Amino acid sequence: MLISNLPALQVVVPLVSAPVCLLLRNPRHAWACALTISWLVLAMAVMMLQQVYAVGTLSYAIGAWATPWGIEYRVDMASALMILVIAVIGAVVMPYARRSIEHELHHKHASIFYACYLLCLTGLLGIVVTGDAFNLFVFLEISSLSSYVLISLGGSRRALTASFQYLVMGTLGATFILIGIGLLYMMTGTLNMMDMAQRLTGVMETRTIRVAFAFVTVGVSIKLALFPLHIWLPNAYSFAPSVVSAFIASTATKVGVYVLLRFFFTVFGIQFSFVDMHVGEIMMLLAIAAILVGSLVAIFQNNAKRMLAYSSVAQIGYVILGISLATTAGVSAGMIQLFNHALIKGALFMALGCVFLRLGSVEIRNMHGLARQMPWTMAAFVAGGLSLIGLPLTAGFISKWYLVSAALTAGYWPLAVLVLLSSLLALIYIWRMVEAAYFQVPGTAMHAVREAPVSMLVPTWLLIGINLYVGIDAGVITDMAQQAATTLIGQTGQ
Amino acid sequence: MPELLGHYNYWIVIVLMMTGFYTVIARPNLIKKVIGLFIFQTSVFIFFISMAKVDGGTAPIIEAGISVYSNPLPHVLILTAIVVSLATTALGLALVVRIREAYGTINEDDIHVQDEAD
Amino acid sequence: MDYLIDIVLLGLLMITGFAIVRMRSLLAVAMLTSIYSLLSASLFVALDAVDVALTEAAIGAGISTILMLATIALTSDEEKAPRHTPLLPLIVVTATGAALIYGTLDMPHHGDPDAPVHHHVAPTYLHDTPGEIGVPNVVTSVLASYRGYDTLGEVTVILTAGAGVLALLGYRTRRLNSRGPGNRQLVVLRVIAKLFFPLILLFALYVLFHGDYGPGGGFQAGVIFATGFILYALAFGLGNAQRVIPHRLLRIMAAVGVLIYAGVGIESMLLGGKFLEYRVLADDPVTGQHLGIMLIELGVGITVTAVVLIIYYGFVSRLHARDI
Amino acid sequence: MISLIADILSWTCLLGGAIFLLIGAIGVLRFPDFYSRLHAVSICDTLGAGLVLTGLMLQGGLSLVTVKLLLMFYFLLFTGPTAVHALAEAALQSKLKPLVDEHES
Repeated sequence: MLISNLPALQVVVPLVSAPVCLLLRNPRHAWACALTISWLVLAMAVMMLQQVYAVGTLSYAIGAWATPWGIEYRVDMASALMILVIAVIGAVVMPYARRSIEHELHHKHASIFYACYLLCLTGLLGIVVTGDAFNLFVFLEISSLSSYVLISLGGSRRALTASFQYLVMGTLGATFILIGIGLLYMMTGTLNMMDMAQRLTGVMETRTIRVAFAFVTVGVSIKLALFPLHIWLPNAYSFAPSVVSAFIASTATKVGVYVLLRFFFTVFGIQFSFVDMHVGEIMMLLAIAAILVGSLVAIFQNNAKRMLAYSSVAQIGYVILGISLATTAGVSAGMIQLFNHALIKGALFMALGCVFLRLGSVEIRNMHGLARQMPWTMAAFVAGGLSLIGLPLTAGFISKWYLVSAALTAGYWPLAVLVLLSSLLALIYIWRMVEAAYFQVPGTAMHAVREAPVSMLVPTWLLIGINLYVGIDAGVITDMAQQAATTLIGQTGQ
Repeated sequence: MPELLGHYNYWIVIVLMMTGFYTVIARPNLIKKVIGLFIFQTSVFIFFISMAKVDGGTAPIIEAGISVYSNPLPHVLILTAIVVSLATTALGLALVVRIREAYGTINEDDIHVQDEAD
Repeated sequence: MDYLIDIVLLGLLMITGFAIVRMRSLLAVAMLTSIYSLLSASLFVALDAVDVALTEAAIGAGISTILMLATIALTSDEEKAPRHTPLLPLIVVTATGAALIYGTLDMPHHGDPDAPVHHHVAPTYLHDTPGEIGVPNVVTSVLASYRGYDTLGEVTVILTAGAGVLALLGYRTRRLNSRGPGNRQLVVLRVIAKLFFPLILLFALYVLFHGDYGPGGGFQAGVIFATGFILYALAFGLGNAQRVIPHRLLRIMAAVGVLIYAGVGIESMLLGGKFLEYRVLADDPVTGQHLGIMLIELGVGITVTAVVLIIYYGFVSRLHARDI
Repeated sequence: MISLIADILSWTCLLGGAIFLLIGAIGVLRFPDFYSRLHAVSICDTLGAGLVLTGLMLQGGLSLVTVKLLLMFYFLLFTGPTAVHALAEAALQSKLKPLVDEHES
């Protein structure tokens, strides 16, 4: 029963536990509930991955209604990989959350926080597992609404405006996607994505489908914070509670990328998306702009969280750059970067959460000499930073390596130069932190600062550990990413 | 006549959508923004329901002696979407209330000025 | 004739929409928004979407308007003129609108029975519902059974909104005025509220259980149920409404509704079916479908009632706390 | 024959109702202050809506629809005046003075 219902359980288990969490008044109990569920989700994600390896794409008909009449859950390699990313981050963030939340949130908000976290997890997993276009919209809204709540729980008043800005832009994006899905449904008469792809072949030439493509692309681009539409992201990441920054920064935008991949490759097909609509060229330009602008702006930030947020804009640029090549190598480079960046950004934001717990601030000028007081935290930050820059033996190196070689194979050598150049920029902004923490004389207030608690350090270092492991033995990840890319691109043949 | 006006319904709905969209992005007042979102979403609902209409059909409730029904599927989708729009509106307005308490204003430009001063 | 009604309603919608953009008094804008919603509900009736019309009227014109009015009361009524000329927004909006109009050119005509929408998935619902589900209202059968999972998602969305408002506005019991506003002025309102309160609840139950046969269902019923309590709170003060249906209970109800819904799905898995496969719930598949739909509609109704009231209490308790 | 009479009666009611609604609307626009406008509004609720509903009942004949229309009529009879009363009360409480002719006072 467990195995056959796995795709449904993957989403339903966190969904059911969210209202339970809301009922638990004691923050400890709510936390324990969220923790157990996160680990359960991870266990299921691993089982699902094994299943996909063993039998190929899984299809699950909810309510036993045959597709396209009912809603289908469909798990292929790309979705299994995404589920794994989300589940790993969720499982690592939760043990970390208890101390951080006790410190940053009023205790009466704690159970609401954990409930919203579980809802966000549900939404993100639902988006990835579903094979139905409208169901995707519903779960997108679950994840978005819960992340607005999570961000607004950040202590300062600017968290409120950040959340409101995200709400307005996110809802506009979701409505654009809804219009796109409506147009697609109008021309095909179906909502199931595989069925839609088949029926689209007859109406590919119509102007309606082109507009549908444009609307879906713009809507999803808002969600994944592609360059000119990224303005909600820096505020949202900077003012959210630390746990939320770590969780959302490493999952939400990634899921946006996944949705984009689904629509480009599975629904519209590579021929239409990249040859007829020239989305590859547009995406490449935007990605280059994102990488340069994001990295440059990050250098001038005084708030470390804001700096990482702008760096995220740049890193999303790398992912999109890989995808815009529209080759198997490019897409798998994008997927590798997606996985690695989730690990790196999660670890970096968690390290900053430790800093915030002890220091009460993440302004770089307050961190002078911090490394002496919090050696483990700062070491984790440096290790994550090196990975962000892309030094050999870190996960960041692997993704940049694959990206550069994909660009070279596709004949775009300037892109390789761009990647190297932006690594230099990353070096500069990471160096600013290192310089402040290691080489500046600490102020008198600094002596009272202690190392972060073990319950927060261990999860942070766990992510760093995975990071370094991937840097040394990348085989597992690259294998999965290549399979995922082949599945995605292979579907276009139909 | 129908040839010319076959899309009149959609065109008006598009104008309505853009009215809401404009209100969201051009008005600095936060309540006005939420209202703009509401108008935008409601207009998209009209768009969906318009595509479900079949000439000469009736509401999709099966009755003896009736053979032409309008398409029930967009109705179902929009029922879901209406509830989503209520959720967004409620959350947006709650945020507006809190922002007003924290900043003393609900004008985006004024909030921006205060944020810069921080 | 049909087209005439269409055109008139769309024209009125356009006028209302432009007025909403132009007006500066937010109170007037909120009322116009309510009118906009009511007009679109009328248009939905003209377009045969009776279920949607009922929901739009209850949620769009009813609850949303109440929330907007409460927000305006808590903030301010006047909108300042924007500082810069809205050139960029105008360009963006024009471009988007032009793109959409370009997209309409290849669309099937409005009301065209040969459109692809009416030929692939939808006819099966109309054809199979009587035999497979056994309810005449096809919208209910698709909503609750064929695409029941979307509806579970929708209940989850509303739960999220409830949790969000709880986190943002909380609920202030301490300084609540239990007597409500001045007694003498409200005599008429109170008598009428007393008269109508049970009727509204009765109507909500009718909408809930009659949803299989006519327009209606869990959402609409939940909203109407909540409206009854809102009327009660308006006439007798929030303190008294709080005594009838306490805030703590609402939080439990909101969670329980979702659990009932998901519980039906899990039960069907335990009985050897797929998630939300109602037909395994009873010996006879059609009875199973009936049972499943009834239970999930109940779950939806409970959650929606609770969340709408949580949201209302959240806004209004702030209003009280500020007045005193 | 009966149906013809019913049709004529119902259309008379519908048209009459429409005219009263129009009058009410004009009144709201033209009257000088809040309280007199309320006076104009109330005609829409009672005569306007009442006549339209009666006309529709005549169209519906003896059926479930007519019962529902009757219920609506009953609802409107209660809610209309209550709403207007509540509005006037609220206006009075917020110290809105009725407009009085200067010469007479």
